[in-house]
Amino acid sequence: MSETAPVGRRFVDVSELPMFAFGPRDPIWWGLWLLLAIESTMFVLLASSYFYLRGNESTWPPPGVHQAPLWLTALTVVALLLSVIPTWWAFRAAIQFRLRPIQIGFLLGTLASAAACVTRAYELATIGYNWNSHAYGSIVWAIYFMHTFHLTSGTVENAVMTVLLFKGPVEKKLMPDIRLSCIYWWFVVVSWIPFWIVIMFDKS
Amino acid sequence: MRLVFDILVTLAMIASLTLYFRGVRSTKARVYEPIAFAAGWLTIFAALVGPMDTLSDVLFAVHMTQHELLMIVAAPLIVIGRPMIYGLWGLSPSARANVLAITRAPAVLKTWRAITGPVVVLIVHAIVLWAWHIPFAFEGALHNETIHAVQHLMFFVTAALFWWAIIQGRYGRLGYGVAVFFVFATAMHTSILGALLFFAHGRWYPSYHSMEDQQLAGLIMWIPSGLIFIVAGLALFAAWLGESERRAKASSFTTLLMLLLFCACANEYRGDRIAEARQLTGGEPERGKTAIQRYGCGTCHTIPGVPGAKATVGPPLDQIGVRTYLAGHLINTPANLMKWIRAPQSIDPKSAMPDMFVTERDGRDIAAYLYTLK
Amino acid sequence: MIDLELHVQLAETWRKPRGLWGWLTDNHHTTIGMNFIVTSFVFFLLGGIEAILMRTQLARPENHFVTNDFYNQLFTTHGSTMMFLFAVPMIEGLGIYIVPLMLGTRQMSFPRLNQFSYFSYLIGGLLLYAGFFLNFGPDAGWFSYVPLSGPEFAPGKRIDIWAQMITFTEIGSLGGAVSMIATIFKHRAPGMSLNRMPLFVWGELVTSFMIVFAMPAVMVASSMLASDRLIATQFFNKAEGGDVLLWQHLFWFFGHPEVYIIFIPGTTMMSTLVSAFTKRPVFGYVGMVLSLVATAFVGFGVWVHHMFATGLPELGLSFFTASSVLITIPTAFQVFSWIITIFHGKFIVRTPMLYVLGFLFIFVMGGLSGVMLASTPLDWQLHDTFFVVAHLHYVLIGGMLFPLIGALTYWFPKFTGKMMNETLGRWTFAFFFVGFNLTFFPMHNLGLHGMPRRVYTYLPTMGWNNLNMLSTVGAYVLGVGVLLFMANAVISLRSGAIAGDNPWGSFSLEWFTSSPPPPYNFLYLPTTRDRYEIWTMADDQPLVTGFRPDRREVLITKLMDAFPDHKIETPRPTIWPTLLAGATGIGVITAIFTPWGVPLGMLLAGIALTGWFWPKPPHHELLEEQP
Amino acid sequence: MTSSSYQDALHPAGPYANTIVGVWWFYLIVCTIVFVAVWIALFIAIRRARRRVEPDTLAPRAPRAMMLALAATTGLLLAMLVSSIAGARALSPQGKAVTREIQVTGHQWWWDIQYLDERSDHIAQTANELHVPVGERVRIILASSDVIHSFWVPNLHGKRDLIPGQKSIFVIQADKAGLYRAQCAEFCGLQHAKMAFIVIAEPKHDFEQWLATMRASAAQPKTADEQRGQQVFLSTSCGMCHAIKGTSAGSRVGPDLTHVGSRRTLGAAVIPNNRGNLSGWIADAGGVKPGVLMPPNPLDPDDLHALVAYLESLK
Repeated sequence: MSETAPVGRRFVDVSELPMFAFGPRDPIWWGLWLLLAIESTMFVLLASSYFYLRGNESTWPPPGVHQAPLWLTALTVVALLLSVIPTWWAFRAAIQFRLRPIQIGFLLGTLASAAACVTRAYELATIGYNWNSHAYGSIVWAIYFMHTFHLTSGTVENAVMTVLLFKGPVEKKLMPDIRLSCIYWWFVVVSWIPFWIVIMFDKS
Repeated sequence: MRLVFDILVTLAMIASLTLYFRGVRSTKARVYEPIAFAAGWLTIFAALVGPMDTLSDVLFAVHMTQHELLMIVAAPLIVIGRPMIYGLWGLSPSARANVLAITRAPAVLKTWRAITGPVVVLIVHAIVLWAWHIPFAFEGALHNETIHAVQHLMFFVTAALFWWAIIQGRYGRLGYGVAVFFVFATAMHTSILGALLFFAHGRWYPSYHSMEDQQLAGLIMWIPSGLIFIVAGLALFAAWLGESERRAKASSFTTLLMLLLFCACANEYRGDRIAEARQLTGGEPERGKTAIQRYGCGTCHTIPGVPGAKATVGPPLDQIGVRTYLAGHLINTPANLMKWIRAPQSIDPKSAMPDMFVTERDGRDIAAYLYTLK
Repeated sequence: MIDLELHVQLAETWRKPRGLWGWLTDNHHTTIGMNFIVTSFVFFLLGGIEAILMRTQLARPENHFVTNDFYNQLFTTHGSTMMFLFAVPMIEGLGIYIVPLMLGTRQMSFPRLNQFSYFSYLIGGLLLYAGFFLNFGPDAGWFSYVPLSGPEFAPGKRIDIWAQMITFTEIGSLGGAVSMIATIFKHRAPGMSLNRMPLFVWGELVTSFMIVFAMPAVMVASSMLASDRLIATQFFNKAEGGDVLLWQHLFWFFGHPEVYIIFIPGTTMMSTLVSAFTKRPVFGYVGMVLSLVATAFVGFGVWVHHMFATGLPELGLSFFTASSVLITIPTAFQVFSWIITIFHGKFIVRTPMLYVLGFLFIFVMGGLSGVMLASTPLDWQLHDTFFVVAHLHYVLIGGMLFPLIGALTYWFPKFTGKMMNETLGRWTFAFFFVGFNLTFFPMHNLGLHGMPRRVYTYLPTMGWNNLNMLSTVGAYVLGVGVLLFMANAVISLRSGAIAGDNPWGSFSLEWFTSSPPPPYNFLYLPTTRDRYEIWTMADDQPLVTGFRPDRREVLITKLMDAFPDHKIETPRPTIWPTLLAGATGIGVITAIFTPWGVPLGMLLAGIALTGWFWPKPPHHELLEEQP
Repeated sequence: MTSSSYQDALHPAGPYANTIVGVWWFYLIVCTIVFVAVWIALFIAIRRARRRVEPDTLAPRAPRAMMLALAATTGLLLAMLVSSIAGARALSPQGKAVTREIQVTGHQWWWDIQYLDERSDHIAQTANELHVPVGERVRIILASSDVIHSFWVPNLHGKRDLIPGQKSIFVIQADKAGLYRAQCAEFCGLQHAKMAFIVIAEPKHDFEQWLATMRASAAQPKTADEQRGQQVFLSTSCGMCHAIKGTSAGSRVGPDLTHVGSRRTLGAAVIPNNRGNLSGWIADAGGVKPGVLMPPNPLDPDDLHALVAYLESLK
């Protein structure tokens, strides 16, 4: 059933147009990138605040600061980076409407991201200073909080997506959303790397 | 040491200038392109050789000016001059074929595509910029000429890639809207870096002694550079609007009507042509389109439907499906078209169209795509 | 299918739920837009009442009308209300209502996000006023400088309320901005390429982008402040390595663009009105758009001029002055362009046009006093005096409120189907214009004669008595103007002349449907082939057909040339976004009292999100074949 | 000088304020010209448009007019920019020799003023009253003990914020002898409105004399009344916040009262210093200045009178 054109007026008929599209043709793609723009601005402002506060101090971080063990933080980074590979399969497969690789990709991706959540929890537990110790502690904890928030919400999103994919039925128009989930997740991964380097290696 | 570097830089620059202008002479360039290239070239020369470079060892502000000249004056000017195309044309035909063969290698192409994605260059340039301002890195550059050269090279190359991706990159004028956004983002983060330098309570780099000097350097990075970014952003934006106007005119209202009234689906309105093209050539038009991008046909030809293919070096390829002759004397048949694509010199030894070593299958696909253009 | 039958089917599909439940669940852009407009107007009235109270207190020296504590709450709430609860939401609301109509679409992108934004904003606003009415309203100014707003000098919950209100309303603004941008990019009528969009749409687009980049700064800042107060972080505590100026940088990194966020749509309302009442396209379309973009660009680089008196390194001052006055050039371009348009047009004197002239008087003056304030020597003398109060009201009331009242008069027939009364409208304008200048012009002099801002009283010997009295009288006149405007709206709503589709003979697509628009906006979507669509429309301009009348289908077009690309189905009314706003609200408000509010809010929000994204029964034609 | 212009940016009494006023008049003239020009153009446009039935169908010939207008705008902006930068240059405290350094510390809601000296026993301390010698440059070192305040003597110079944890330098100079009022210009809480001080510019001789008095310890009470007053001061809670040099009271929480009898105002330039005001202020400062940190002091009336007599004697 569809609107049909009355006789006597000129009409453009769009009844056969597809009901979804990939990439910048899709409004949600724009929504996601705008969300990422907002999030990136927040991360940039946090980083700027970090460097602004750093500019006031001659010793940085303040004496007596103990970071979480390097190997533990590196483990988180590795888990994050590993999660990119299966989500990349899913990303590739989505545009070809191949369900099986998407399912597997998301399952593995979710496992990797859950692993990152676990190591992150240990990381937080082993940080040797508090947010109320000094401004350094405050800003680093703020960065940790922001990223952990994204990490957990991203993991939950991956998990939900996995469930939906396995439960089915899967509509074709879910495919663009799958690609967008991947992009969001990569943002979570990529945004951590500079912060990780700064927190672990920035000393004067 | 310094002298050696100066000589090396000068030599490399003279070589690049020679190559570029040989290329310009052997093909047709838009008037502004060589001018932009020459201006960019002079800027680099002024920044790297001579008093500015000497002064930059004692004055941070001068050093900052030098970097900004490299990144936001020279780099975009050079990119506007399209050095790769003219450089290629400046080579001898055999060298050109060799270079092309290397650059057409799938691995090279893939890497090139990966590192010139607009988001990627945005991030890479940002990382390079911020990382080199970490005190030990910057100090290292100040004390060691080699590190310094690497720093300048990285600044310039990532900046050039950034400007290339947003001005000449794969989305062309279509992507200028996004380009405005990227220019804005870069303006923002460099301003923030400048502001941090300006507001810092201590000196970042022990080699520079005066606070005022550091503040001035920060200001240069923040405000005059910000202005240049604004001008660039506005220019891109104006070009974007212009492109929108052109496209709207091209898909002018009657076209729109025709398409929609008579074709079932906008996405597949070329459906019957696609089928026909497949039949004629045995190739796959969609694959052909990517092959066209991969081989860089768009740097010489205007090809409808291929992003960035807007050049006027060779003839435009629109409606090639309905033309009678190819290359002026060859009957337009699928076999001839494929032959022409794969080995132009075998048909016309004097043709300027390079032999790009197109594979059999790619040739088929490209021909298939071209036959959808009616 | 004949038109009537289609109308019946579409009206059923797009039916707006009624009553309280309808208000909570409806996500059509006209509903959300009107919610924003009405709510923000109510906040405008509240802010106005606060202003009247302040002016009454300042009418005479050593007045005891209100206490100093209450006065501080008054100006803090007034500033916060006008900035966060009136100006930005009003602009967004107007955009949410008008822009989709101008673009010729049936619904915005992300209607549920819009719905969530509205209720977030509403809860944030109610939070602020709950505090204010219970006499623990915030009292550290709308800028809340630390350490005055920090845990040491502002014990109690007042500032926490402010900080959470900010975070909350900014979430609302950001959501609105995101869906506005996606709508403008993807929902335009076929043929409306980028360079054919009405200027008002450009204004909303540029403003939305500015919101995307500016608002995060104030959210970061207010979160830092809240955590300094709540869990003893040390961001702004000098003793532990914090920095009080960090607050000012973050705040003004948002605060200066905020001004342009407010006035850019104002200037594009001006362009709309100028065109509509001179019957002529605005001169220099591309230049106008570039002016908006240039203003936005520069707006992000000049925040430091709010901090001239903090003792910045001297070296930077001339740079900051120079970059600040740069804004003048694009703004001047716009002003000249309107004058040129009037010069070539025909001059139709209707109420909205009076506001155009009012704008040109007030805003030009405000812009010029802005150039003065950009100069460091003058700023050192004038900063934080009543001169600045005068300047900012000239810019914001002149730049936003005058065009807004003109635009509301202009769009009133579209909202309601009735014309506003012309005679009353002119009286309203007279009161507005006279009252405004009477209130704020003397403040320039007060500032020059040494009266600082934010003082609850002054000594009788200071020589400020007469000017202050004059200003107070003006405030009352302005208040009468606002009352007249409301009276006019009520009277016109009841007994105004029937408007018809396009009463002003105007040019953009919102006038291409009935007034008020039907729930589905357009029976057949329009197509365009030029700017000023209605004026240039061909007799047989084609319409778009081919949507399923039983689903809420919307046409998505290409970004550059608005060529039809695909269709999407937009959601029907739902309660979940409202619940999500409520859940976030509970979390944020609980967080004022205990940090556990944050996890609580996340948990509740998780539940609401689950409901929101719970898979709907799929359409069979879109099912992937299952392996 | 009229009483109403003693806190006024348009009545400069020194070189710095003079510079600013110069910039101000230049800006005002240019801006007025621009405003008038815009409105003349608008009137011409409206007159033309009013006479027309239909809008022009021709393309506007305006680009040239626009270019001219923009060029004029840019030119005027440049002129203003130059005058502003020149002004800022003239105001710069850098490299200017000064005769004296004064540290001004902002408190909620009063001003602590110290005349610095190499000899620590030569440091004179006072509150809410800044004396400067006429015709000499004086360096003001600004600091804050709590929130951000702003130091602003409109007749002498623009303003400069007092930021906790940070010291800033400001140079002022008064060329005309006289009395100038100054007021905190950054919102600082409940009594921001009543945080003022007065600046007294006097000839060098008078200034040196005043400073010598300020350096001295407090006068010993002479009459019985005054002696009783001193006892009241030292035995009640006064000394927990205030200091009187030469007695056991040495707290720095509130203003130094060593020479309070010589001051012209009370409560940070809120009320004139006379017997009635002083008594009322001691009894209930919050009545005059709600929110003030000084608590009400319900003294026995005789004690109050004696205390006032004692304080008045501290010239």
